[in-house]
Amino acid sequence: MKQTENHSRFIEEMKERSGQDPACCLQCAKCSAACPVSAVMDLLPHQVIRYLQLGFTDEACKSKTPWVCASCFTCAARCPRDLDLARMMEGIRLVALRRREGNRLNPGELTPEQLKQLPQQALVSGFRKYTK
Amino acid sequence: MIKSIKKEHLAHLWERLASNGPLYLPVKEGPALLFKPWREGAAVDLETVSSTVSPKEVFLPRDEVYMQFSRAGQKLELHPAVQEPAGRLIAFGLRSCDLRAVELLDMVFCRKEPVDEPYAARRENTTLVALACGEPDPFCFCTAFGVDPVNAPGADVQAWWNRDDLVLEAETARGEALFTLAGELLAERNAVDRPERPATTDFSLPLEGLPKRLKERFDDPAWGRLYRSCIGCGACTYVCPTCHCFDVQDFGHHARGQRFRCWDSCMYKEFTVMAGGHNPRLTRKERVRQRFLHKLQYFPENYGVYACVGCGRCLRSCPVNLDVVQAIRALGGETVEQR
Amino acid sequence: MPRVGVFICWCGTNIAGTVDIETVVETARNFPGVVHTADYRYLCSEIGQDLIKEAIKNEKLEQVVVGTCSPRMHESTFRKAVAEAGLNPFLLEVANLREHCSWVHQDKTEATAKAIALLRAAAAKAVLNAPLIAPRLDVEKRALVIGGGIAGIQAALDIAEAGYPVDVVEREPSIGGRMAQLEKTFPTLDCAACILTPKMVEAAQHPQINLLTYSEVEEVKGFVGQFDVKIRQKARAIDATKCTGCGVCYEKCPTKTESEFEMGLAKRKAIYVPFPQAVPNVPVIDRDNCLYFRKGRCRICEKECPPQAVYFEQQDQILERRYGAIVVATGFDQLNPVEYGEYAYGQHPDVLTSLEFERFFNAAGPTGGKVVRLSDGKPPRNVVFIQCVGSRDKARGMNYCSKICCMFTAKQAILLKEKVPEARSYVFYIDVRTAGKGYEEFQRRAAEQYGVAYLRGQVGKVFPDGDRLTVKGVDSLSGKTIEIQADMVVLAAASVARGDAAQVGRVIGINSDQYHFFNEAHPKLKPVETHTAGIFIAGACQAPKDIPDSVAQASAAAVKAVGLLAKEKLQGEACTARVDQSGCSGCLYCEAVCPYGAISAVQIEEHFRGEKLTRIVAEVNAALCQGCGSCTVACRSGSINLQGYTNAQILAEVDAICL
Amino acid sequence: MAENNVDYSAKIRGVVAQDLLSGRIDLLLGWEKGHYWWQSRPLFARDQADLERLAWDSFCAVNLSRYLVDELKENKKVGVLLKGCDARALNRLVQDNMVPRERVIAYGLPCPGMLNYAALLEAAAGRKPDGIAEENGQVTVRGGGVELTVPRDRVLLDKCRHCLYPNPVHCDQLLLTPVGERQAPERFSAVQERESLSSDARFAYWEKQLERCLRCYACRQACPYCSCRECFVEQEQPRWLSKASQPSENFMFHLIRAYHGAGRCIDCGECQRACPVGIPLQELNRKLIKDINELYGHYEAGLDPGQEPPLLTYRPDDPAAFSEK
Amino acid sequence: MSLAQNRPKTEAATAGMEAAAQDRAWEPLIVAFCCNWCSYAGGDLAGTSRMQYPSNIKVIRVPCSSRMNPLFILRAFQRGADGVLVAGCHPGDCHYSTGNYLVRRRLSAFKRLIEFAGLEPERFEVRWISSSEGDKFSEVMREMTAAIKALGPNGKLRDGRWRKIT
Repeated sequence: MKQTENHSRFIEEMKERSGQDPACCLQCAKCSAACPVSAVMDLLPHQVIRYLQLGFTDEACKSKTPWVCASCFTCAARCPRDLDLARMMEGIRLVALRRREGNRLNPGELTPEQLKQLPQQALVSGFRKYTK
Repeated sequence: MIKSIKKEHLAHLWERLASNGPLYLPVKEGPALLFKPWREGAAVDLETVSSTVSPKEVFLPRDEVYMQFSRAGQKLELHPAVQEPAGRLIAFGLRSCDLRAVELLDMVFCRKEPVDEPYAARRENTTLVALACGEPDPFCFCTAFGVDPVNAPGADVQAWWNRDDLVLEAETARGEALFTLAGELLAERNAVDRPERPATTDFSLPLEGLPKRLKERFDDPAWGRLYRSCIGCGACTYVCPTCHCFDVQDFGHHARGQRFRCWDSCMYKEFTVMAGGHNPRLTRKERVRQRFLHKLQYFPENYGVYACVGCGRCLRSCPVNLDVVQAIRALGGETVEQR
Repeated sequence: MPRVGVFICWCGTNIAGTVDIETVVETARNFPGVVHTADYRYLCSEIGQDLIKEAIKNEKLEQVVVGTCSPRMHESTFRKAVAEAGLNPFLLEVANLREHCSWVHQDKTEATAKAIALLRAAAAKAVLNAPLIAPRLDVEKRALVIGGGIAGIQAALDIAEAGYPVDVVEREPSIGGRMAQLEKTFPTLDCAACILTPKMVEAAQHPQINLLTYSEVEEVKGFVGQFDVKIRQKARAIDATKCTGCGVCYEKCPTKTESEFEMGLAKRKAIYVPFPQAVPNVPVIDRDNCLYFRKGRCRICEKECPPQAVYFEQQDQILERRYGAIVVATGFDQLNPVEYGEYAYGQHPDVLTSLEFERFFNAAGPTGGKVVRLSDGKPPRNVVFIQCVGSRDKARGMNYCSKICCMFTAKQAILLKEKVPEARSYVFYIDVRTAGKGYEEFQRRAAEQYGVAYLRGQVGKVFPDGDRLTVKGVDSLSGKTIEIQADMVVLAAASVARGDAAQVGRVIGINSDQYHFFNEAHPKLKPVETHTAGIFIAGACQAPKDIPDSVAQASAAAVKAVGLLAKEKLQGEACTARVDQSGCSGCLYCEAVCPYGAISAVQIEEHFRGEKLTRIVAEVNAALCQGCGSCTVACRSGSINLQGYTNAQILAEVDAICL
Repeated sequence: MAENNVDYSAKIRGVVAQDLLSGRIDLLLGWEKGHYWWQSRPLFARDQADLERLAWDSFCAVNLSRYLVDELKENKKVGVLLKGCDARALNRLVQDNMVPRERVIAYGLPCPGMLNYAALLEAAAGRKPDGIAEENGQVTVRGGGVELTVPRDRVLLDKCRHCLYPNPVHCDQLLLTPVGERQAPERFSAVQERESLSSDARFAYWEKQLERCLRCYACRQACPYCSCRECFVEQEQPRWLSKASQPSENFMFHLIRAYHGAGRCIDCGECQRACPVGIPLQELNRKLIKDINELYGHYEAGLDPGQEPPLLTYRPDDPAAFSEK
Repeated sequence: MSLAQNRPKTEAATAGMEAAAQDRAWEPLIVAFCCNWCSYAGGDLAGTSRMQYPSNIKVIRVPCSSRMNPLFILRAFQRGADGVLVAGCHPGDCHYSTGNYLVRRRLSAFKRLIEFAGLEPERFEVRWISSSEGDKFSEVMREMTAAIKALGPNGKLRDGRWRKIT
């Protein structure tokens, strides 16, 4: 694992988008303890932040965690340092999306069935979350 | 020599006259009419009879520097004040009462030794243009003091209105010099009769033998009634054309500074406070009495003429309507007013 | 013009390095009044001071100006020197050529120019200096200690031992404070009562100590050496002189209510002593719960009391006393974690704060010393301790570390193991902080010998699960989420300032920080002093503290107080306000703004037209005046002036600087 | 005033005569006519004959309460006629310990606002008015055989235009019936107008206004809050400022004079009325009233002598007009 | 300078401008009144920590910011100060417990008054600087000097005679 040379630019951009600074995190992991979807994460939320603190931005982006984050804000509510992790994850997603071309989700990939079953809202938020 | 100029051309005349030295004339400043050096766009007002503040400041500025001093270590050094040379002055539009007042000031400052240099210098360099009064102000009572509203002795130029013409008659060489300066702006004109002498308010003041009566009544209880309404401001003395008291003060700091004189008023309790705090004129009673007696008794005794010219400025300006007329009536009559 | 001497200090190269001393001296020579100038390498040195003294004698100087370091540094030094040369010490002015000039500017010409300006201002002020004499103030040789916890008791004992009478004001019916609630103390595990009780008794019996329990301070006026304090002694409804402490009254009392001492985990009577070892051992009738006070009937205690000590008509007493010094030791509270819903505190009987849990170990406690679940009375198998509940919680504006939690948690985990050998403890922590003699060893013992499981992580949720509690947490080191079936959850709730600390601070006249802990005068050099001279602070009212720190600080505060009381007289403020009665119109606006009540109205007589008239003018009590000068601005006529900083002097400084 | 042909002067005379003659008061402060019908001057009445001259009309602008300070040196008990503003002036003086209230009998005169001769002249359109008649809010100016009627508000003194309390407060006896409350006038309009200017424009404005100050101190002498025995202006040690008529000295005088009225000025406008050269001094006073009300809560000086003036007190959470960061 | 040119050509104003014109490298004069217990001490700390700031600021020591008579401030402007700063303890920390609370009211009213008279707001400032804020002390000094430099010399409220005698 090594720091990507432009990791600081990544983090600056993420900070700007989310208004959250990973440096404030104490690594108390209360977020992870509270997270309802931690089970399906490969990294626990506090670990993602840890990677950012250390500048391992690639790991942070490669991780599933930012993408499975449901933005339920439990972490934000629990965090003793007043950090809003949900925003931070959003920040990571946005930066990541703008960095690597192509969206993580394009309409073509969706089968008509899926389109039928999925509620409008889910689609809208899905595209907002996974596309530029 | 008589010349005249149309009302509408006066602006040009002001510009010309102001070209070689300050031209003082009555200018509207807010609600007040003041004698000010003419400046482009000044609201000159030759209609209103008497200015709020008298033109005395042309010769007796509100403050002027005497000398400078500096101190280094334990030694103190005095230097003459850097006096800006008193250039030619023109005072335009003084009324007969103002002219009489100037004469009174002359008596004090330069008719006899010691002569007050700064005053004398300004006076020497000033051309006086008197303006005859038309409709008098309700406050005017100059005639009571023998002032002729349309004829001002001592003026270098006597001016008066003839419908829309301002007619000027040079009385002295200085006056003629002014005509020369004005040049083509003034039109030749044959003699024109001076305007009628208007009737000013006649307060029927018992001026005959007044000083003598007042002298006897120095301790009269009437003073104790008269002064009460006075609030002790200096408005009357500062608008008055004949009041001429001044104070000497220092400006600066302990290392360097200047000594100057500035208007002062016998109405202020500080006027007579002595080093050590004693004040011979303890209350407003003594101060009010002093002011009126100075005008109506002491000055006549010293100079043989009243130091009031009936301009009515104090009647207009006193915030509580206490004035010289009231004083003369209360204490000057055959008998003292009992109220 | 007085004869002025100007002396410039090089301060080695500190001043001379950036300020051209020669130019400064040359210029100073021509300042008004100056008859003598000199400069020296170290003016504050013996030789430097002699330089000044000699000049005063030889040159007959009447005013002295020194250009040196900050007046806050050496003004007193030079005042002394000037005084030794026979001048009044206040005929000295200091120009700050170091801190305010040479140290903050590099350009030599600029620094020199500024030095000259500052010196000119000082000289301009100096020529207007007048001799001043500081009033000498009496010291009331008695101290007041507010708070009867371990810190208060220690401070009182130390002051008393030094031979000065002390009054201790305690809000509760008994002294003892928080420590009395504890079972054992870390890191030695000796019993709190065993070490506290003797001190309580000692305090009670000490001839110099006067305990005012069940009392509160209502007002503090005056100033160092002479604080006038109003103390309300709440009515116990017991005649303490008769009471023998036999305890019949509370045996017989029919009314029960929650015991504060037991953190509401047990009941007490309406007439009660908070705990068995209470000092004084005199009951109190709690009027909110007493049948007689509520309904007007009962009076059983009165009937039963052998010495007839019950006295329902007793009223609050207001005691007014003067003290020379005050020690504030009002202690702390433990945060009520009810707002942390995720921990289920208040929702489940087996979720406790550590202070509540502490009572479980006490033989006289709610469970008679047995550690059992309140829910079913069974001993716990799994106990989860959660650290930093409220502490380090930026989100709730509590950024600080409560300092003692790591240690008392380790202690409780150990005690638990001793009481319930089969029990297992889990501690969720963010960091373990054990700075202190024997502390780290103690904590390690808990982990290594007592098998306490330390998990670096926080708990996200505690929820009831059958008759147990599920604790959902994380071990951040392994990156694993962890679920524990717990029987009890103990919350290390933050130590917080007393709920009314800010208000109390206002009454006493000391200020507090954003968490309402009282402020020390200087974080390093004046840890027990406050900004108000003569008032000192000790214990957890200043910041979270363990017992040793509180005791140490208490003794420190005591020494400060004793040092003050030992003084024959106190030097008052010399630069005080003064009224020119001739100009004073008696509007007394000055009185309204004076923070010290130093200004009062007096009637003077004067003659007017031969008659005697009386009128009101202001008068300054120089002993009370501290010289802030607020009055001089409230006075429109400038009739009240501040000596040493007169209107004329400040104007002279302004003029000089603007030259 | 002789509105609706009721001689109020006689009414007032009747009441105060009893007190004066019965010795309840040694002196009555009232008004009498001056040289002209548009002039009134203070009356110091000691007996019936004096009282005959007492005249209450639309020109009794002079505030009488300030005279109490001196008159109480020579009299045990003084009665004084007070308009709305004068009554608050009395409270001001009482609050400043200049006047022992118990030695004053305050007779309140509800005041419809006093008239301005200059304004009447304008209304008379060039003719010299030789008298007026008033009837329900209208003023009829007689002059040169012609009569012109104008609404009263148009010919009021400046000081009366924005009067909030025409009815006297805290009087011992209210003579005449209270006048109706006037609709809240925008007394700060002039101030706001000035505030909207640029700094330089404001400075130019004030420099022009203050340039003509004579330093006669009429403003100070007429003012109920300028109650000092010794004004900073005249102090020798230190010399705060000199009598020299310098722009900066004039600024110094007027700014500090206004500042000394901060939280104390009752906004009676006597300063402006007394000024012989018509400097808009009330603007400075009102600026302070406005700001202090905005920053530290509404306060009306002279209404309640018990209330602490705003600059003598504080709240820990006060706002500031400067950055507190 | 440009600002100075826009100013009304009053006697006082021009005085300031000429002064500036004569001396190309015009430097503003700023008088700072610091309370002895907090701000002056803050200045000392700035010194001991060698925090550099412009030498334009000259400090006058007063016991408490509540000693600040507005007359002192006007006097400074009369005598040619281009800016005036009053600094005191933070509210609540006043050595005399309530002084700066009163100052906040007094000087807020006064600041608005002189701004009403035409003075630029930047020219008169009040700041709370504690004895531990050496950094803030120097920062304020830098800021204020910069702000006044941007404004140019002050002629307003200035006494024309002062330059003549000095």
